[in-house]
Amino acid sequence: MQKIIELKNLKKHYPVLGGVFRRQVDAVKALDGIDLDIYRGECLGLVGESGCGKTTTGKAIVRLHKPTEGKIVFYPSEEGTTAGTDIAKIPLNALKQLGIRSKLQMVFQDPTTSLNPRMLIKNIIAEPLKAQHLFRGRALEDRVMELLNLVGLTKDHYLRYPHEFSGGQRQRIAVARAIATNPDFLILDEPTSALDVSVQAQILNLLHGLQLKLNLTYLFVTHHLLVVKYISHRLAVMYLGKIVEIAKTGDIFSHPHHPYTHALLSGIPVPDVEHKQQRIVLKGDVPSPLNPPPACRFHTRCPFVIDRCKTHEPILEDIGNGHRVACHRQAEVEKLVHDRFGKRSSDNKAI
Amino acid sequence: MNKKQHPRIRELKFTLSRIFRNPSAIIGFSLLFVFVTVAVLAPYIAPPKYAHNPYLMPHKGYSQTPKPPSSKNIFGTTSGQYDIFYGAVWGTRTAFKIGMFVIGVALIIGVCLGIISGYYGGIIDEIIMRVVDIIFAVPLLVLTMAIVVAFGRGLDKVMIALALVKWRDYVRVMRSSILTLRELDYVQAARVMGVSNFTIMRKHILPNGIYPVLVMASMDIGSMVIVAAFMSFIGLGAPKGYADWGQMVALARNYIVGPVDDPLKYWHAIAIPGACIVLFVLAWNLIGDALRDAFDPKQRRR
Amino acid sequence: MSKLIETIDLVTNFYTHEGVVKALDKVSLCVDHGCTFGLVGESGCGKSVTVRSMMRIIQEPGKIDGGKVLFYPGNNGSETAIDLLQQSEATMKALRGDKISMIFQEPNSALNPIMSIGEQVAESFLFHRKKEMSQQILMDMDASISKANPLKSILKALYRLAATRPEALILKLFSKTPLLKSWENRLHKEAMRRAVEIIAKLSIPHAQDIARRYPHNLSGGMKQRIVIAIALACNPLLLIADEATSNLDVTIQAQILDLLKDLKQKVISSVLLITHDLGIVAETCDRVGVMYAGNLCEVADVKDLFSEPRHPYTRALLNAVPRFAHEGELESIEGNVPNLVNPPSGCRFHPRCRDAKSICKDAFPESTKVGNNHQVACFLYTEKSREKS
Amino acid sequence: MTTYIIRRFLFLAFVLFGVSVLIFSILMTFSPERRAMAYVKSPQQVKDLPIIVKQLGLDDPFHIQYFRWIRQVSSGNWGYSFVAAMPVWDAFWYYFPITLELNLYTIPIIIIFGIWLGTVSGIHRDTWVDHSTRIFAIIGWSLPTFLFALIILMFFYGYFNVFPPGIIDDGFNVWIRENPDQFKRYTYLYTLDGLLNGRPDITLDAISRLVMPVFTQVVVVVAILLRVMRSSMIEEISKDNAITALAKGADHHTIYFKHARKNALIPVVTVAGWLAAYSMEGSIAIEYIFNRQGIGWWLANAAISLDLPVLMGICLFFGLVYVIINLILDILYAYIDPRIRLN
Repeated sequence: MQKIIELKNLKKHYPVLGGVFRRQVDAVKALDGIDLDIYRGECLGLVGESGCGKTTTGKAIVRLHKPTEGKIVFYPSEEGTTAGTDIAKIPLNALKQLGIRSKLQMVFQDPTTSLNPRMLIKNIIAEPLKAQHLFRGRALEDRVMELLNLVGLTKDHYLRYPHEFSGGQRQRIAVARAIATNPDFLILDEPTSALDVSVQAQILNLLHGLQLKLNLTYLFVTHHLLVVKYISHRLAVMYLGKIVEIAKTGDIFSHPHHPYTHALLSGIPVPDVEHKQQRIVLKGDVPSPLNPPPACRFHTRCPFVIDRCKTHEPILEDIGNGHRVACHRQAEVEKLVHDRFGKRSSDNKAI
Repeated sequence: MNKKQHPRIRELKFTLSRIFRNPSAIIGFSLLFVFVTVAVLAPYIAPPKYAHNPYLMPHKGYSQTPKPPSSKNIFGTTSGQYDIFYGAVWGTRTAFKIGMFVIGVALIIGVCLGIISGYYGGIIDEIIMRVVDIIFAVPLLVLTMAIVVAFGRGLDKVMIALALVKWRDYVRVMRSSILTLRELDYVQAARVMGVSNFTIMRKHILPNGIYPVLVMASMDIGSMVIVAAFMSFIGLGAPKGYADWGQMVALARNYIVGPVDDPLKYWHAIAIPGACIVLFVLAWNLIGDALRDAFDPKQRRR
Repeated sequence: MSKLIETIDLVTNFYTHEGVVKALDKVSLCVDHGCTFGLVGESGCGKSVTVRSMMRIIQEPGKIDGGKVLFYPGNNGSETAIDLLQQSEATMKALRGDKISMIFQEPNSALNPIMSIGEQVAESFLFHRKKEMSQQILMDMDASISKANPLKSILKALYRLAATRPEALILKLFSKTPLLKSWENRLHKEAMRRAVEIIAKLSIPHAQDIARRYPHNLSGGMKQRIVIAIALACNPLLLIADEATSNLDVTIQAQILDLLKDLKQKVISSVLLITHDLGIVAETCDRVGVMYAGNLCEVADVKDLFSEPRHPYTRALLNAVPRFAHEGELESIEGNVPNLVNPPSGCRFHPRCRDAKSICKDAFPESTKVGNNHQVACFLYTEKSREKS
Repeated sequence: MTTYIIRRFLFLAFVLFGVSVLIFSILMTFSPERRAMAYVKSPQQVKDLPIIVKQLGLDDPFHIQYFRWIRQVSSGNWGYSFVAAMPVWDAFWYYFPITLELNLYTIPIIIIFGIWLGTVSGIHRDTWVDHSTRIFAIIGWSLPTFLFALIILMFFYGYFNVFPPGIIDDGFNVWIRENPDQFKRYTYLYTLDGLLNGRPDITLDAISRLVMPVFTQVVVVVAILLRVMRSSMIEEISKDNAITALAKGADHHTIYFKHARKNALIPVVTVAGWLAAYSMEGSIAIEYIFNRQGIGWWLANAAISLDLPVLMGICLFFGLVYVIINLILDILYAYIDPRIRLN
């Protein structure tokens, strides 16, 4: 498999101003050294709680944020022969001129705010095409119509304003806009969390279909593990600006190796009455990214903390089959969880 | 909903229906309509006596005592025998001139600086906003007076001075509405799509952020006319005999108290130009009030 | 089990400029003593409006236009029912926060930003426990061995009055006048003591310190605990939790759900839980009501609902929810949630229903019993429709 | 909290400095000769203008003149006022108490009345109370101060012959000037001094002449405060914490006056600074029409006769007032809002 995006030690620190003269006194470490490879044609799920830096990662890749440090390497060609370009530091104009802008697109969380309320649908979808000077005149109109059909909307919807649509339809429009320039890579920033359950499935299915049809690569950012399960091939779990575990989706669900992943999985309320398992309830709140705990960042809340966790930072280690975990006790975690909290749901396939 | 109509017309109709749901909008726009008609038809309603300068009020005689309404001067005459009716009609044009010019110039400066300051931020923002802070520290009337004194008297100087001070309000309002807009998803989406900064400002930020400024501006047209009238009243604005409501009030100032047996004898000399000012300002304030309700984002559907 | 609160054909409308939003159309549900009732549905289906109508805290431009809300405060059955919609505002005021209390979705906006946490919790006691607290203060004053002075005897008299007739005019007069209102100081102190006590009860560390803080320097989960503390201050008969965890992170949500479960066993008798998350319902509730577009579609025991959903909407919803065991594509419900200004005629779900028949368009399906404690409002299960088909 | 206050203090010092530069730039638009006129005290000196220009260095570069000017200004040398026929500094202290007295009565009335009316119409939204305050506000906002003052004067003084213009009766004025030992000017406010000297008749006369100016000012200015208070009250009432309080068992009175009002005051504090400036500005027209020799009257007359040093001095004075008021408001703000106080 070829890489399409490679993040190398990506950092994003937001300055905190203080004092009489508003100098920088501290920094919010939203991303603190992310290493991540995304392969062409896959869907990578990025999961974590609010404030863990998952959205920041997505926005850094499309350069809505300028990274503080690190590299974002983009491999443009299909064949994988050409070398990648580091887009972390290059100016935005150059990004557009190199043709990378049109290859990296994004779908935002809330379709009510991501569509300009004073623009017609046709103009909203045509905007990226105009900005990249890809089509004009009649061809532009045809392309917009084609995109509308692609996301399951019709000619009727062409001349309307966003407020005339329901949430699900608006998200379809946002997707149409994102795929307008034939991108290779889409960042989906919680595309379904503002939608109702009955509509959520529609959008997930649409996204899945589009991926196959247009050979897209997705980075699916979400806080809901179950939603991403349907669409992603691999999952990365983030905690406080770090990736703590990354593996194939099936492996994460059946054999999680990080205690935090265990807690996340067990924290999701399951819509099955027979399903009874003891929940792993983490103590306390997520620490502030302003002063993240030293060494392993999870040690303040981890039920299996040992002294080593407070002094040495675990690195993301490969434990085979592309499964990488950052935990000192990863080998014994499964047993520890079983002993303390009982049998895990993932073991019995019955439910 | 009629689908045949172009959506923009449909939207416009909807907005208008929202505005005119409010009774104050109906009163305000009717008043404004009357004033516009009077201003446009001024040469026919009150034919000018001096062709070279129609704004000069005609007067027969120099008597200081105002005269009550008669068949010759239907609103009577004010001190110096200037015809009040003529002054009231042509004063409408003066009022529009003042309001439109001052607010127009102030809006252009204020909105441009506000957008630049809010969108780019950083050092440009810092400089613009600190300048605005400084200008804010001196009240409008006082600063305008100082500038008029520096430039010399005259209505045109008053207008320029007001415009030079008034823009400060619009910068602040525009900037604060842009600061919220800038973080909105659709602006970020446009950035991801590679839309240029200029287009983002023109298509996304301006159409969505200008409404608070417009509401404010419509109310300010009235208040600018008040300030200009006061300047004319104390003698810094329009020259003597110029058709300006403030000037006409000033002419009648010494006659607010009539003779002992009839203390309200000269009421018309103050009340008529005064009523013109009040109604003109009221029209704009009612319109502004209605627009504020209509554009209130909290009341917009969905 | 005996009933605790019951709504009968509750109708609530919102009179907006765009038209009348028919938010609730004949909602009838019943919560029993000791039961956890879950009300599920998508956003805008009227869950919140239902409970707000029950507490009569619907805000402008909403109006309750019909129906009954029967409340059975006694433990022994229906003879003592009162219709909350007929009660005076004063009675409602005494009930709210005392017998029935509520937790809101957004802990950030539910707390007043400029009042300290302690003050906000203490308010509950000041509203509902004045008598009791005055008595306690009197006892404390009697017990303390300090010299009697005239000031103290006046204070005592006031507290004695407060313990018997808290609505007395003279007390109001005293409380409204500057300087004189300081007689209440002991009352405030006592309320504050109780507030700290209840905060500590909810396993919040450093309760004393937290009580002195302001909402802005607490985390979301902590704020939600405080909101729960306020709701539980007076040991209510019914706790209404309106999406109490949906804005929280998964791990914090787990903490709060655990806390609620724990409290349910120890303190609260009944819970009315509103959520859009079927998972939470499955885990915590005994009985479930499913709402769609202002209608109550189905009410059943939780096991029956998940094993044998009857209403087409419930079935579709259960299939659309992502699960652990599920493989392949998710099923979706076609179409969109209707606009309630012009809701579909008849059964409001019929435009999206796979089993829709012509009758669904014309008539409103009455709720029918389909099993033990299982009620469905759908023509698939009524006699009428069986005859026709 | 201390950093907050220090920050605000530094900022306001900067504003004051900026105002002085601004005023000086306006001053510099005049030719050096015109500016030299400010130092001329008699017609005979006019022919010596070029010498004065040289002497005072009025054609030096901007920054040198600016710092010289600042040094003069800070030592109390503000130039000479033709209108007052005395140095600007002395004239200022002569006129200032009159304006202060007017605003001392006006501002509290505006604040109390405005907050009260705003609260009431916010609570009773869309009832007749709300509609009538709305109409009152729009009319007040549309009335030019000077015109309203004239009409008031026309009716009350002209027709009913009550509430005369001026500061104090001429007879009293002459008597006070001739008997400085019997009437001590403790505060320079006639209403107070009259009481302190045991002359309630003087106080009464001063008050009767204050009624109309205060009334005019209140009607025109209160409208703004009222509307801001109303809309922020409406917003607070519909917020979730008000509903939470309702669900707790609070009655509406408690919600309005304990929960909502204090929150609603926060945005009001921000407009209050502007309001005070507006109120000072309003006193120009009022003093001019009611013939009260205060700062506003002086300014208007100075503007008419192009008395430049007065205009500059008063601009600086207003800048200072703005800065002081804002400092007070900043502290008030921190007092009301714990989010500022505790961060």
